[in-house]
Amino acid sequence: MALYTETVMDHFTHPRNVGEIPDADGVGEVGNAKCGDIMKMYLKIKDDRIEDVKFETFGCGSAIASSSMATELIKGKTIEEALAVTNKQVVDALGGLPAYKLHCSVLAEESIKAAVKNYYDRNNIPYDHSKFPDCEHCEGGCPMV
Amino acid sequence: MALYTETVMDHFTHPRNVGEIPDADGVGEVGNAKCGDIMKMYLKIKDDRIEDVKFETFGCGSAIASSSMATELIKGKTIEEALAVTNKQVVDALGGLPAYKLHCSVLAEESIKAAVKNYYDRNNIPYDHSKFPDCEHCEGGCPMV
Amino acid sequence: MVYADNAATTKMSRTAIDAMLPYMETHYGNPSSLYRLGQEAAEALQSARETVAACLGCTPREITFTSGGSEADNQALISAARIGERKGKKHIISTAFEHHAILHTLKKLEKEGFEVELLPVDPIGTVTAQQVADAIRPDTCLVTTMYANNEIGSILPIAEIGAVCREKGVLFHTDAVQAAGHLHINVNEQNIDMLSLSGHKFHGPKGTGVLYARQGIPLTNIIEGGAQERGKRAGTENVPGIMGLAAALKEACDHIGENAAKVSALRDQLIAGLSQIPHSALNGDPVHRLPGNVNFCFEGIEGESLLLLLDQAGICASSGSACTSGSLDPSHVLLAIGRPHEVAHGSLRLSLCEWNTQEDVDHILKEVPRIVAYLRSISPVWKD
Amino acid sequence: MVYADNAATTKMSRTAIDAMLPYMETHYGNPSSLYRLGQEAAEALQSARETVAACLGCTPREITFTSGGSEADNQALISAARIGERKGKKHIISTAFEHHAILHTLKKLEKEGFEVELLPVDPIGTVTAQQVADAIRPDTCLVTTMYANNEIGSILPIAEIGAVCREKGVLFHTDAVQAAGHLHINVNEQNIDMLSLSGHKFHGPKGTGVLYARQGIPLTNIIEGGAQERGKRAGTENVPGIMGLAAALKEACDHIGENAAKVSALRDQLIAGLSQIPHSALNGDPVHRLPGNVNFCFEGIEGESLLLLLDQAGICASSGSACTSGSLDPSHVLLAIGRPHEVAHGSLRLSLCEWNTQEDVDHILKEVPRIVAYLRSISPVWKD
Ligand SMILES: Cc1ncc(COP(=O)(O)O)c(C=O)c1O
Ligand SMILES: Cc1ncc(COP(=O)(O)O)c(C=O)c1O
Ligand code: FES
Ligand code: FES
Repeated sequence: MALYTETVMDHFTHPRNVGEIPDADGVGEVGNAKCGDIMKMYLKIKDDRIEDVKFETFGCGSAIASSSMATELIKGKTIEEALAVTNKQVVDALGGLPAYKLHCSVLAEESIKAAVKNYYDRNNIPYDHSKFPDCEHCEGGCPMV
Repeated sequence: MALYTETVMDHFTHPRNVGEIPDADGVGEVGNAKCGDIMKMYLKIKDDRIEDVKFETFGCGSAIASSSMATELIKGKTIEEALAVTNKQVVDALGGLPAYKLHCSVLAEESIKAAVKNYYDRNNIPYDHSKFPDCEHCEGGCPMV
Repeated sequence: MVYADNAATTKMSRTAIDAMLPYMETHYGNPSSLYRLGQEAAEALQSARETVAACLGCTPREITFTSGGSEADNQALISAARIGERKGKKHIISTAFEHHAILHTLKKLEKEGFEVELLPVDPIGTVTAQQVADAIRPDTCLVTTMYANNEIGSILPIAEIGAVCREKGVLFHTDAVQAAGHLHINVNEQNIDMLSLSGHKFHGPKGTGVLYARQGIPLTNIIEGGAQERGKRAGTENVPGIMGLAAALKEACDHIGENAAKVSALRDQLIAGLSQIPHSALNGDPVHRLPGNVNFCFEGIEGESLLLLLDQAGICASSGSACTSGSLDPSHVLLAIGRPHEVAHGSLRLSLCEWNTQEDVDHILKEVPRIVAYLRSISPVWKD
Repeated sequence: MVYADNAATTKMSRTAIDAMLPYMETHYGNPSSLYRLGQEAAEALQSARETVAACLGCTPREITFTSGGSEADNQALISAARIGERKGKKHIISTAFEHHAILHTLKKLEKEGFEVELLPVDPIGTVTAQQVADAIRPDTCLVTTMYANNEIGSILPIAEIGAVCREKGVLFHTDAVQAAGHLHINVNEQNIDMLSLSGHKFHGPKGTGVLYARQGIPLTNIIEGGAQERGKRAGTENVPGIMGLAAALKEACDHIGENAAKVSALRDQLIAGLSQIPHSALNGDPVHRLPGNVNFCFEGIEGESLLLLLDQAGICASSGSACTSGSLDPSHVLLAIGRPHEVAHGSLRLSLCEWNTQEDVDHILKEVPRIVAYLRSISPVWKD
């Protein structure tokens, strides 16, 4: 097997939705302290639906590809649907990742959740904290890896 | 380096003076218990001179070549001269032997001495025993190796 | 030239060379590298691993590439010893006629405090599963017996020995260096936990080998360093060599039946012909025998002279195993089957491959009797 | 394609391939065999040994062929440790930025009770003879320091370190895997007692290496078995590989001056050009540096993305050493010279050989700044 699937390489070399949304409604930033990678997700939300999404990533090829794929998976979806996206779905959509790179897809899942959490917090929307990763904990090394 | 010099191979494949002298005046047989090789030397002696010499050898290539070379070195020589032939001379005449094969040339030196000793014994000629290898000891492994 | 020393090493096949050349000439990437040139090499390695696994009936993850049969043997034994040690089991069973790669490693383990029991070999050169069963103790951590002997060609009842070990819960390793590519191998059917093989014994490259270790058996590194081979064998992978080994093994396994039929027919002619020589005796099991192996003792003959004269007659053969030449001691294998010292010195091994021909056999059958007769004629100990 | 990862492995030279082919195709004899085909192989081995000895300034008997740099490193350290042990000396000095073949073997020795002292590396990536002198104790049995670092290219003052060891009567080993064929070596002038090198780092074959050990230093086998390599390294010799290694080493040594001049000129252009990138920093000694080594840290950049995009642009390069890929930890070498974790992740190693061209350099200098700028532009942590 090549290191990465064609889909990974495609999303890595031509990442979708890369950049910043200056007037985002929710922004989430997560990182993995071990590998040093950082992912930032910007959401534009209207009527509980993700109207636009952009990301910035400092990280490896699969981190960039995972963020790109994650934005594709949630764009136009409801918040509910976006929160349901798992790292496994990201990996599957990418056609697989090497075992030691699975944590990169976890970053993508977490960055979505972090951005939604930020949106909830900004708008004082109550939510079930147990459903969101503890981002400070995460900064100290992703607990899901 | 090839295993054996050209001279060794020549004497091995075309051994000089191979065979038996049925009416020999002296016969010597020596062996090396470790490698199992046995060398037998037949001398025809006239007026203290080695008129004819033949050998039979059960042994490796360098044992056969050493016996052949040894017969060449002593043929026509006086007994005194024959006794002075050392394994080193045999080795030199052969253009060298591998280190772990030097003992084969020792067999050649010893077989000459054993044959002369046999000639002395048969003819009740007194000799200095210390100048001859102890053949029984030799059967138990050549002391000179 | 008649090459009849295939147990010492083989001529590489065109298939093996052609499998290597691209990795020497253009696909030279390091398999650990990220870029395509490196990843292509990693893919090639993986495909070689799959090929080898298919030949042994195991999974690719169970294959570790080494620098040869000796390294594989060493690592197998050291690994099993470490596992045993952790459980307080320090008894190892092997046989008296193993290759030195096994025997010397066992010596090393003995110095460390392991108790090594070498099973005696019977006169036709085999060891039974019953002997193994009788020797196994509660503190036995490893049984290692060769699949087929490199000198006298006898084939051991590996599947049965494996079954005995499996039943008693003891690790079973087999040195299959002489068997791989020549005899059927299936590590599951044959209850083999660990197995060693060497590339150059089946027309593959020298300096390449394989250690199979059943999933779950932790290997101990004998070469430490980078994380190659799942961290179990450090060093930049010999990609060309591995590709050559895999191609050669596959080719051998694909033709194993027809090669065996062809080679054993030639072998049997040699055995029949050489048996005509007075005071000759076949060494090794006449029935359970490597297809290419012929081994005789000729009384009154010294092995080296015989080999040198055979060489003059254009025949490459050996006496005892190639790697013991340079030593004066007669083969430990021939001593193990009970040949006396002086007879053991006069052995001849001819080992054939599928490229040997009827003409080769005819030539051997013409030359060996002539040379044996000549050497006896100049021997002081032989008078008929 | 621009291949700029010659420190990971090199393309084989035509000379090396041509030196191997005859031993793959026709001269396939086992060097332990008596007949001419085997003895010719033995002679070839001997000539390779002489060639390698001439390149190192030692005698052929002091050369042991191994399966690579890792094996040579392992055997050197184990041998020195055994010698030390017998004298009750169990202190070993090395450096913090050795290759894992050294560091992991030292770990193993530590578990056995040896005390290992890793000298710190200064910010430009070197270690001084004074540091070694200060660290040597009466119970020091070995100093092992690399000749040149594989990641950052700094060249250590080997002759001086050797002199210090010689004066204090301590064995000195150097891992010269990156130096051999690229830097002058003379084991006597440089007071080297043991030295490791690997064939595939100078256009020779993978899976081949050399351990030099000064006459009188007893080696400990790490592979037991047949009596090959004076009994110090068992296993049928990889004759083609050894011939390829010797031919490649000789070719490299014959052109060492001109290659170094050419390659270092290209290297200096790369260093000057990449230094223009904002927030970049050269790693390693700017003066005492392997002719082909360029190593930079770019802040705000992650190494793998950079490598993958360089690959897309037709450039083969590496980040940290090739064999640590697959691990998430940043290079221990960059940490040893004091780079912070996050910066160490963003390193780029370009390693050139004499076959690289001005066009290669121009291409690299066009692509690297572009890609660095792009990756910074999509990074959440980089805002200028
Ligand atoms: C400094 C150094 N030492 C040892 C090695 C190990 O060499 P090999 O991979 O050939 O075993 C390498 C290269 O991988 C190296 O760069
Ligand atoms: C039975 C057996 N085991 C192990 C070996 C060692 O293999 P290698 O020389 O390839 O290391 C050999 C051949 O030399 C052998 O015949
Ligand atoms: S390696 Fe950490 S995100 Fe990919
Ligand atoms: S090996 Fe004993 S005489 Fe030659």
